[in-house]
Amino acid sequence: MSLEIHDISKAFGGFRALDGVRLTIETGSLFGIIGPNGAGKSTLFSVVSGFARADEGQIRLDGQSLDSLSPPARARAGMVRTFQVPREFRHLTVRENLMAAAPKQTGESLLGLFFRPGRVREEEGAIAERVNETIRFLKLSAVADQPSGKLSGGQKKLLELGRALMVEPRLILLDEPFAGVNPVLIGEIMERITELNTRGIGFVIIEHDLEALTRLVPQLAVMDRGKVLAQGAPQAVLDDALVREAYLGGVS
Amino acid sequence: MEAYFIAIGIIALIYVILSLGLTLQYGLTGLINFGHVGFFAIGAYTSALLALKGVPLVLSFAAAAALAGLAAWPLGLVSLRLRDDYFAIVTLGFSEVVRIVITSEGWLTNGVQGLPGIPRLYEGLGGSAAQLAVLVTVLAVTLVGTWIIRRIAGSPFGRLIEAIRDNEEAVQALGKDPARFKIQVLVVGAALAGIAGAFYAHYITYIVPDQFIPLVTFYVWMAIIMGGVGRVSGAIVGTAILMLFLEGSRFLRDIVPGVSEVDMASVRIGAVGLLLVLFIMYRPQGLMGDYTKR
Amino acid sequence: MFYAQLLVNGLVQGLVIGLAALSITLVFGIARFPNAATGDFMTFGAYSALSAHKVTGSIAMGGLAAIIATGVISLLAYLAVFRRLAERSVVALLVASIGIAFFIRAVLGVAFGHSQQVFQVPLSRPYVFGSVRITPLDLQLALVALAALALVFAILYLTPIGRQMRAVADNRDLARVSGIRPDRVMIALWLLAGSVAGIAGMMLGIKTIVTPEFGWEMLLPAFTAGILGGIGSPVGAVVAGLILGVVQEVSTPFVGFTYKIALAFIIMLAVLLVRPRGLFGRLEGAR
Amino acid sequence: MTHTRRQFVGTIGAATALIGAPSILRAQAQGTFRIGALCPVTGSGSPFGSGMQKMIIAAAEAVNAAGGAAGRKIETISEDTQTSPQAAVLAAKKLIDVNKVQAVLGTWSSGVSLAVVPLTNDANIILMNTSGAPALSVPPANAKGLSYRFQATNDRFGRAFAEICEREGFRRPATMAFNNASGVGNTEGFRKAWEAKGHKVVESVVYEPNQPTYRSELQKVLAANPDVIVTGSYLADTTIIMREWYQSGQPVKWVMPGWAASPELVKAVGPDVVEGIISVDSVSNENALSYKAYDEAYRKATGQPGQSNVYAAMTWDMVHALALAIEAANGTDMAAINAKIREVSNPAGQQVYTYAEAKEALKKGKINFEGASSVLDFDQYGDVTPDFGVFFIEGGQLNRRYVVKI
Repeated sequence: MSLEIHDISKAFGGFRALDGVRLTIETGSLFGIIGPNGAGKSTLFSVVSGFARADEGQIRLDGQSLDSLSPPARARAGMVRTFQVPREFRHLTVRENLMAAAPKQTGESLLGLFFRPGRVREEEGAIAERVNETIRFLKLSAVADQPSGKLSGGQKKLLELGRALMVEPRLILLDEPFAGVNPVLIGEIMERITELNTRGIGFVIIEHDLEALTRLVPQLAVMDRGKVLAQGAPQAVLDDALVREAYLGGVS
Repeated sequence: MEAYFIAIGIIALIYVILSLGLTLQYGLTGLINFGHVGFFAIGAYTSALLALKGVPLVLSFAAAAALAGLAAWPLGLVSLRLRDDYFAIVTLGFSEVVRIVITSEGWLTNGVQGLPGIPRLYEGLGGSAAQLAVLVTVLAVTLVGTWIIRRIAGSPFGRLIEAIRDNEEAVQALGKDPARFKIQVLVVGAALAGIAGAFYAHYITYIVPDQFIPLVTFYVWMAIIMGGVGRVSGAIVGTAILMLFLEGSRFLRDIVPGVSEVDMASVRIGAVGLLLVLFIMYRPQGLMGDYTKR
Repeated sequence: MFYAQLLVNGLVQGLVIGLAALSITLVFGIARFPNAATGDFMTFGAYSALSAHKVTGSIAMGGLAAIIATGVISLLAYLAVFRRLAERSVVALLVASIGIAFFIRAVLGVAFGHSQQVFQVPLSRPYVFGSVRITPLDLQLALVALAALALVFAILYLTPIGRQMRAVADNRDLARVSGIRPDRVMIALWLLAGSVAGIAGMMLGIKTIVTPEFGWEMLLPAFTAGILGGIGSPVGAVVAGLILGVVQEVSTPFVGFTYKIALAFIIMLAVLLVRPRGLFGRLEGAR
Repeated sequence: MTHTRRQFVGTIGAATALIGAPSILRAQAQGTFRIGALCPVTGSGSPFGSGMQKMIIAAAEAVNAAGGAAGRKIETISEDTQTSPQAAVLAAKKLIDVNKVQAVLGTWSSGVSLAVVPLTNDANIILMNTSGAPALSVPPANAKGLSYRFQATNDRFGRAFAEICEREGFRRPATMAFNNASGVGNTEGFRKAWEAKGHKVVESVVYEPNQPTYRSELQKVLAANPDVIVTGSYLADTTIIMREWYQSGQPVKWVMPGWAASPELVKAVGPDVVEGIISVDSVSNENALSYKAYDEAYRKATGQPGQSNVYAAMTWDMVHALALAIEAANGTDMAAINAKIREVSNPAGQQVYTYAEAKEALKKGKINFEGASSVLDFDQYGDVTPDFGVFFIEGGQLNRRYVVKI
């Protein structure tokens, strides 16, 4: 069971953002991707989650081809992404943000809303229950009924994680979960991720913060200029000469 | 005196129905629909033409809502591929195309000659009783419309369209297709506009393409901006202010002599413009507050 | 030959639309909203030119008056309203510009009345090439449009402020970080956009008649051309104006004189669906 | 929030006071007859609307100066239709219900008249309009016979055009019409009448308002090589078309309605361009005393010649016909007044031209009021049946050559 990224290429104008990227990631694992700015990490996420179309290559999740699927369909297939800059629904409260993310709601169809009000009410109760759980789990209780636009950067990252969880995915793609987050909260987020992973949810994490990432993931890949340079256990990867050249700016 | 107020009430309520649709589309979903008058026109002509052929008014109203809603469907598909501001211009263009088609297809719509003698509602009652009955009917429809919009706003559906307004890509990332919601929202808003159009046609009894110009759309926008975007109460209060303003200026001239009728028209449009600018600058949330402060 | 003449007619119509679209595309590209007051800026320019022409009897003076007065009005609109709304949504700016449009129209209505006014310029017979007729006014219009375009280009590409304007158009945040003072850029932009609208209004006024409403009526075609050409692309605006004008006129034998107006929107929609950034637009980053 | 609500309630209160006030100020005074001057002061009718309104007021003053009608003064309340049916309906409701007018005068476009006539019918009061649409003549619009039309119908205009073309020996007419009810109505009326004479129209073009150029439209018409172009046009579009036609250099004659081929047109494009245009007007009465009185009043009110606004002459006549009917009925009973309108306007009877004169003559016997806009005779539908003056523009002047009777 894995996410297979097969020879993906993507160019913007003349610039090759992704150049034959090939990765296989176990669905239930914790996997990191590092690389300097412009290495193509976020572009890779966009292509994998369907927000950008690859010029070449295929993507499969647990054997199912995702290539013809729209972004929402890919999310429904069990793989949810977050964004580098948090995209909270800023006029909705934290609670509403989370409730909006719950899948398969009868009340999200106008027919269901007006013709099956009983069922809608029932579902809302169940969703509210799950949302409460998620809020407790993420320790967001204090801000649960605040408009999410007013949260701090770290809280927004947690909220995005929470929203992703509400979709009940097998795999979550986290785009720089620690960027701009204060160190205390970083520890918090890492704990949550580890705990979720033990429950069987896989994570692919893009991160700039090398140190934090090496503490968190047992496996990582290094990208530079649209290519995967190396892949493996953190220490082994960091020792790779190519990686040191590219990523650490040739400090030897 | 009261007949005049009933007349104002009917026209005002027709505008409320229009602004309810826009509240759903723009206030809640963030769709900048600048072509509202197009659906209004489709509703007006559908109901008028059917009624003139002898179709019972209940059916002609239903057809007006259905056809206007149906016309919104393709726009919903287009909306997914366009930036917000482009969508605004495209919808504006759509309403002009509707007007041009009505103008040109004279075999159906009688073109620029317009459709005279559209049957009135409750013709049998006669006189002021009929007027009152019309008012009550429009009021009832407005209340139902208000209830529907409120119900939508407070539902999982409403939550999701607000999420779309705040960030469409995030909604996609959560496995939900914004297209489906946007289309439904456009269709519901357009159907409401279609019903408003039907009321308009059967009240004025004569319709002609140049009644359906973009100015009507702008009036509705003014109403929701003055009232407070995204709030049902805002739509109602904003429309009330707009009517008070447009009609009140008649009396202003009765009281304050010396302003010529020509200048009055300029003064009226100038004041509308000034009011709009002032609202946008100093009270962007409108009188009733906007969605950020519910 | 019939079509050659229609082509010329379309080009003339397109130049008028293109000039108005030029003003729209500058604002849309740099201040990032569709300025619905552009039409009434044009009206303002036409009345300014008309007044100056009446007093001095010179069309050149009229043009100068249109450029200066409309530039100033446009700048005032920015300073009084748009500047304070810079951080607000597109809709807020759009609606405010509609408000300003109404206000200008009202003031012009009170000041000049509602009767039509015309530029008293002598009519001259056309030049005849084969069976195609081109009037001196057409050529003047073309020259003015080209001059305006050249001027806009010179300002955008040869002056420091123009480079800054382009930088702001590309990426406002980046421009700010690199030390560009957005206020100066915006002042230059609004002066320029107003002047272009003013001269467009005068040319339209000379071709047709002037009433307080006449500029507003040009707004929709001009928006269409601006979007079709690609927002922020001066060449795109003028070329799109020409394309719209030509397509509309050359199509009239087939679709008639009413549907030709609808045709403009349909072309715009079709182009947007295939090429969302317009004909000459740059690739825009993710929103 | 509560603060805002309070403010808002305050606004409502103030506005209610505002709306309530005039009804108190305007409590029905004894001895007046109220009329509503409902004219297109703004919108597409604005070139005519304010002049029309001023002439209603001026005519009412003339009536009052002569001692009023049936012992009552005429009181005028003005409203703007904005040339929009919706605004007109509300304005008419206000006139009828708040100001309690007993007649509405001066609606201009057919759209407005058709929207207002159900209201005046409901209130059992008279509507006098200057619209061209045929639908106004018959039920449901004129079911009660309370509606009077002071403008020749589009069909009549068309027939006049056809008569003129025949008389002038034109063989190959083409038409150009502004795309609205009246513009198209005129040229379609012409086509019907012309084809009834066994001829053909070589080309017809309908054009849209507010275009920057009409060259392609002109090109299409001229390509058919017509010897005359008959238009259903207005001043603004005609101005543009005339310039572009002149620059095309192709010779052709023009027959136009008088409101388009007016002194303003001459002023706008210069006498060279419009030389030889045939301008057709239902104002055939400019030698009548009533026209002189109107022209004087119009010049006084607007500084323009009366000829520049045919509709103002019509509204002038409206007040006269109505006031004379009131005088003849000797009271304000609407049915009685309505019955007298034709009686005071149509032959036979002593021909009279001013209100004072007519009032005197009425004491002696039957009168026939001859208006400023036409001889003012109404047919069974309440439509005037004017003769048409045929003017040729020569050296910048409109000279009447002859009169066409339909």
